[in-house]
Amino acid sequence: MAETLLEIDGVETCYGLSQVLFGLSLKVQSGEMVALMGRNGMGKTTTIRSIMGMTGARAGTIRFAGEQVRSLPSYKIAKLGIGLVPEGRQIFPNLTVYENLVAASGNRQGASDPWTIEKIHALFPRLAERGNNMGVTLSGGEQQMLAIGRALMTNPKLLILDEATEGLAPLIREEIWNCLSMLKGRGQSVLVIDKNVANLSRIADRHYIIERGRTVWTGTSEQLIAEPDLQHRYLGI
Amino acid sequence: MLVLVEQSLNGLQFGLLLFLLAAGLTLVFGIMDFVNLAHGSLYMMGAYFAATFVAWTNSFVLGILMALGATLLLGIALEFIALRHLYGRDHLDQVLATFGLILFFNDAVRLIWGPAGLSLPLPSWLTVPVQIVPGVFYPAYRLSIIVVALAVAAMLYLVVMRTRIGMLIRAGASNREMIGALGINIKLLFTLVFGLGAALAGLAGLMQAPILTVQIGMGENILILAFVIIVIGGIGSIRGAFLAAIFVGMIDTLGRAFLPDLLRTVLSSAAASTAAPALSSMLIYLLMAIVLVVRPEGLFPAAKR
Amino acid sequence: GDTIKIGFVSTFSGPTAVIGNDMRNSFELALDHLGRKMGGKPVEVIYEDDGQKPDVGKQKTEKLIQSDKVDFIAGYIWSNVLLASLKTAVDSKTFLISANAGPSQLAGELCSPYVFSTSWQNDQTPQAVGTYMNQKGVKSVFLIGPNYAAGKDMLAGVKSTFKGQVVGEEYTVWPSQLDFSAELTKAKNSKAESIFVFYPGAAGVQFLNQYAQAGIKGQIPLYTAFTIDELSLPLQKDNAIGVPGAQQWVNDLPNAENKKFVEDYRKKYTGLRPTFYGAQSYDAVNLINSAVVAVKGDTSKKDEMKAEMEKANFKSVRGPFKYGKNHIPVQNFYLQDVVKDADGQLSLKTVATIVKDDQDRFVDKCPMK
Amino acid sequence: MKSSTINARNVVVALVALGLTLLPVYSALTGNIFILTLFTRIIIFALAAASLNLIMGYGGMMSFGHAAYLGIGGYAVGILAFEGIGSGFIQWPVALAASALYALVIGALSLRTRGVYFIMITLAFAQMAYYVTSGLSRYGGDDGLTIYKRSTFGGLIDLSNRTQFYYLCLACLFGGIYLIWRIVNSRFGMVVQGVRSNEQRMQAIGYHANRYRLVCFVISGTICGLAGALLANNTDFVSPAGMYWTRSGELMVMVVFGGMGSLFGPVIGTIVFLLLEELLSQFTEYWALIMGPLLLLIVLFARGGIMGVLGRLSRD
Amino acid sequence: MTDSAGVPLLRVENLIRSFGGIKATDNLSLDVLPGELHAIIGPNGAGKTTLISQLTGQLMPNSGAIHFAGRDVTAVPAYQRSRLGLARSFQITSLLRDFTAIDNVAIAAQAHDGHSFRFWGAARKEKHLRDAAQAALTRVGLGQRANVLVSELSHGEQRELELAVALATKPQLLLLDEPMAGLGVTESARMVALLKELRKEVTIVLVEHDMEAVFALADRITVLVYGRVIASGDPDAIRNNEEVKRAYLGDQHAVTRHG
Ligand SMILES: Nc1ncnc2c1ncn2[C@@H]1O[C@H](COP(=O)(O)OP(=O)(O)OP(=O)(O)O)[C@@H](O)[C@H]1O
Ligand SMILES: Nc1ncnc2c1ncn2[C@@H]1O[C@H](COP(=O)(O)OP(=O)(O)OP(=O)(O)O)[C@@H](O)[C@H]1O
Ligand SMILES: [Mg+2]
Ligand SMILES: [Mg+2]
Repeated sequence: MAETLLEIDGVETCYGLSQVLFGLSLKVQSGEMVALMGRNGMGKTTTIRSIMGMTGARAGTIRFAGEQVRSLPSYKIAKLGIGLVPEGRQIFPNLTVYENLVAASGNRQGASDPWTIEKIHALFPRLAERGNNMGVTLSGGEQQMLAIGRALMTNPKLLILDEATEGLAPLIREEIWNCLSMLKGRGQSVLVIDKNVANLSRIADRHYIIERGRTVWTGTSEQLIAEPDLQHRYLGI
Repeated sequence: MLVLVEQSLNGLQFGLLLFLLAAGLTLVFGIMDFVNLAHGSLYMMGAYFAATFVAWTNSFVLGILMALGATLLLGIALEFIALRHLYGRDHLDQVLATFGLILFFNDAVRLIWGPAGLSLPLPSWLTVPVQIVPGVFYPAYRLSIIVVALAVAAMLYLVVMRTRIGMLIRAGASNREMIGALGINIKLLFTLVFGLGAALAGLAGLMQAPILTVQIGMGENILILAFVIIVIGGIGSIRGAFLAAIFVGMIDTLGRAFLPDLLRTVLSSAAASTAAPALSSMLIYLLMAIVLVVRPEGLFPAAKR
Repeated sequence: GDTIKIGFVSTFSGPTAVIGNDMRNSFELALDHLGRKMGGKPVEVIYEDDGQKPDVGKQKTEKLIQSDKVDFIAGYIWSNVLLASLKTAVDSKTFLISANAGPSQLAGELCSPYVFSTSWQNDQTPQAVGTYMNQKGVKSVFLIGPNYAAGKDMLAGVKSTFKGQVVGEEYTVWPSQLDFSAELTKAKNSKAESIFVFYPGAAGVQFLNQYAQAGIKGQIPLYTAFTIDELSLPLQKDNAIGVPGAQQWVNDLPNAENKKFVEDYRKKYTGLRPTFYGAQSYDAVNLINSAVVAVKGDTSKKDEMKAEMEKANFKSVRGPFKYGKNHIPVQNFYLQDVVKDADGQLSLKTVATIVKDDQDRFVDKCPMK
Repeated sequence: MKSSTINARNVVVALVALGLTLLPVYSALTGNIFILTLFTRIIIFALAAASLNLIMGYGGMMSFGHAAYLGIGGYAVGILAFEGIGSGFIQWPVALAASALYALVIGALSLRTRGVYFIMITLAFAQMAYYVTSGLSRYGGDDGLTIYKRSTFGGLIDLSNRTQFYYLCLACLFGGIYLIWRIVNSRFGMVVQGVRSNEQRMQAIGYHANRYRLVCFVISGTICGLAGALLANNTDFVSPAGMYWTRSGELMVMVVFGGMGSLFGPVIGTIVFLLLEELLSQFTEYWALIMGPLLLLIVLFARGGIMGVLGRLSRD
Repeated sequence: MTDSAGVPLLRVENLIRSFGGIKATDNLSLDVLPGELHAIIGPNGAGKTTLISQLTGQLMPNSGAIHFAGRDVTAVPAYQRSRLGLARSFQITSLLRDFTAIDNVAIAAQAHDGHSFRFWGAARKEKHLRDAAQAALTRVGLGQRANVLVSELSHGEQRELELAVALATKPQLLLLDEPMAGLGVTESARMVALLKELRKEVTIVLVEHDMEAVFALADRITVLVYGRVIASGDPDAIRNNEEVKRAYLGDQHAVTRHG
């Protein structure tokens, strides 16, 4: 019986005066891969920001690895073992590729088979080639690879990917999906946001669909595929 | 020739002194993107602390170490109480707030130590002139400034460019939120960096104190010079600040030393002696303007290193 | 009115507040000595801070004249603050007593019936130093000073009286230059027999520090004007010993008024010693008092007050002096030196009289009769 | 944005404008001449601050050398007066032209840089201007130059009459603000603000960013030059001290204090800053001990300066 | 497409641009015919964005020439190229963040209108600018969001606004750098529909990794690898090109037409 790694309940989050999340709930079990879906602007990224403590939630509970993390500063949450590939990459432009990876390295002791620069290079050979380039000079896709590599370098218990395949070439995109299933095979818990429903339903265990800041549906991949109407209604497919 | 050697040493020493001040400034400004006008006040506090502690303990070295610690603590306290809330804000907000701190520190010092200033006498072992090449004697204390500044420069360069802490600091400058998401306590890191910057300012102040004076407002004119240096060098670049500081020190000293004679070859003596100081006062600003017109991001733009 | 109102404009904030403080201390002491009354009327003083900025000084002057309606206005450390404020005072026919600033314009074309000085004209002090160097038989000198109006006046003043050779003349950036190593190296290599400098305030402390550290103190003697005073001495310490200067007032001048001034000052403000700034401010009070007494407190009688003040009919702490037609004192200048006094503290001491009854060289430019 | 026109902010602005207009009446009734003198100076600085706000608040150009224009405008008046040309019809256009020319030259050079580099290069040029005027020994060097006679306007207006001079300054201030208001909302103003927000984007849609910046910079410098001419007449004196970098810093403080990028902010900021300075210095000579932390508190807790606070009050 | 009498609207000849050691654009030649939708695809880091930046003038080539509408524009600065009718959208969203959506578009419309040295009239009250801006917004589906600040728009909406801004300059040639990136399925579909509309009016160069969109839209496709053209041709030819499959597409897209 898998333990609950992340549990969110009734979270409400605002940007200034405008409320974006209205009592959102979701759960990620240990070793599970969960997808978060919804149309543009429905609050997916905001959910992630609330989990990470980047935009503090106003109400509700967020528990990670058994600890209440709402209103903790974001570095403490990250230290508990969350690795984030943020929307829009957000690599450090004034550091080299190599330094971007080194800066993120940590949490070695907790992981059984920790990520190293060599392993990242094996995953994305392009990053090895560009090792001494400043982050700012990378192409869009290269930046995306770097962002993923950087998140892995923290050896997270839970990996969160917010549109991590955006802007990647099809071949690389395939590789990332393969990599995710490989990670899942190793028991890595993943929370993923992506627009490619086909791929998601292939490898994710469960899905949440959110609409205007609320969870409107949750179920397994089979259930999702079985209900094309649902996809049409909430995802516009 | 010997004159040239001696004047070059003067220039080098003055430049390195400026580097001590500029290093802290470029660290805080370039790396944390925080414009700290009160850096000059910390420099002043370093000098006041040193003069006070040296008098108390009757030991130059002990007093100076205590002063260094005191400015470090002061910097940390300042950052903790007020300045950390200003990271990521508009530069102007920072200018305004730290301008307020200048006002405050000047008057606080006046209240505590009185308006008259203090003096920091050198121990006798530092006052003897040292013969460096035959025929050229150089004050021992000025030599010691050269040594300390070079050591600080090397240490800073290594820490910022070669260690993970340095990478984190630089990364935090460009994206605070993301560095937090990597599990690093950026607030603490920045507090320490600010403290380090303050200690460097204090070090500059207390090293200068025996040569110059311990006076209210002593940090203000020299702060402008320090800004000029970090801008010429490229903001955030320790190497840039180092080279620019030596450059400015040399230009300033050699300009004053040789410009009048140079001008006298083309102008009448009277005209030269009035034109030369006017020109040499502008020299540094002229230099900065030229550098910026040719290289708008300074000599060593930080992003490209 | 039934009180005598005096405005006092000086610098009470910023790094140079120390001068303003001393002036105010002496001004207050002088009033104490008068029982805070002049011509039977109580005296009210309003101190205003010019922050060392000309436009602020002018605004404060206007405030004192227009809003407080003072009868006299005194103070002014800085030439540019005084020059900015002058017109306001003269236009309103308010008596202005400069207790320090002495730009050449004030002695020359800008002299006014309503303006008096209890200090000197800028050039007089360095002229006295030049004369002294002649007396000592100095053959050559290297001049160093800051590159601003007063700095140029000072060097020009020395040159106008010094008969030997000027082998070099260096101006440094004012106020930002802090390091004089380049100038000292040049002076050392110029083979000059002596160095003359003018560096007021903090710069004077720095210069003496660096002069001593450069190791040429024993080799080339230094002559100064306005570089060593009771404010800078505690910071200059031993560096100042044996460095001569000239001044119209020294704390040990042997007259009764001066003894009382110095002693009471040290009593009232423990730990402090009066300076020439203070002495001039002390004199300013007594000058004003002489005028008020002469008209029995009726300050509307401006002509009579002017006539009285022109007589310099009061006991000056510098000893008796006369006014030139430009209202600048015609006075003695003394050689001062730094020595350890009875309690082992450094203090300034009169060594000799360099010139007697010296009149400034701009008096001919003054259109007053 | 759509809040009603009667809010705390507009009320304060209206009251201040009314107060400034009626001030001479108050002064005449109470016989308090000094308040008029005081406010004349405040108004002149407000004009300078407003001009700085144009480039800083709307154009995103942080000029740390704005005091140079005060000096240039002032010296234009002072030097012409010294040379015997007393007519304001000559003095003032020369003051404006000289400021504009200076702005054009240093703007063209400085605008190659951005951000803090821009701050520093404008400072450098202002310092050079400071040293140049300090070297003008014919015009008093750093002792400054006394102006014996204020500008004459052929009998149209008498600048030595306090009330007339006050109203002239006030008219210049209101005129300047009106001008800035029109500019900011014009096509030109939209471009300048767009360039502040995202230069790359503006270039990509067809704007030569620096050309607009430069024009804006020159306009601002010219307005500040006018303030310089007024200030010289008010002080009857010009000196390099008025161009020192601390003066430029004070102008920035006034702008930020009042609220950068708001039309009336700099005026309010100037009034509050200078009055506070005046009052606190009456109260204690350690006034900076209060003023300093006050500035810090304003930055920490009153974002957007006084106007920002008033704006927030209005919204609640 | 009938008027494409063989005279290209855009012609790139032997373009080279290197950064330090790497040649991001390596002797690249390319024609874009009037009226076509020309897609450029290639692996990450192949030099697509670099090419677009050279076309719009943000970046200057080391050598080679760019002709646009019969003019050599190689040395023409960016802002002038835009006036000649070249517009772009940015891969990484680049907007005036503290302006409203409609202001962003209106400023672009104003650029097309010329006359920006007008200091007096209120620009926000100029009806034809506002109308043009509103029309462009409506077109990309942001008609309802006109008065929202850009910083408050979602990522997807910002992508749409990027396009509206480019449209408002009334370009002859529209250079789109990954317009679908970050769009949800619905929005992507909407964008494809929109581009289908647009291609009737304006020539488009499209850089995109979304192969469904590319194959649905493109008349011609050019494939870049390491700054060089490895293939160019109609969609079917590209889909079945072995080299392209190996370097970029992988096996999936050769078979699946509809994802
Ligand atoms: N910084 C912000 N300030 C104000 N509103 C914001 C901010 N960021 C996002 N929003 C608003 O919050 C809502 C949710 O945004 P969020 O980014 O969470 O959506 P999303 O589901 O991730 O969308 P997308 O698929 O486009 O990334 C949107 O309506 C957006 O306009
Ligand atoms: N300023 C620069 N300095 C150094 N290298 C650069 C610079 N700009 C781009 N490059 C390099 O040039 C190559 C081409 O980059 P470009 O951004 O054009 O790729 P792209 O084809 O757009 O890729 P993507 O599909 O990932 O966006 C990359 O390897 C990148 O690292
Ligand atoms: Mg999102
Ligand atoms: Mg790209």
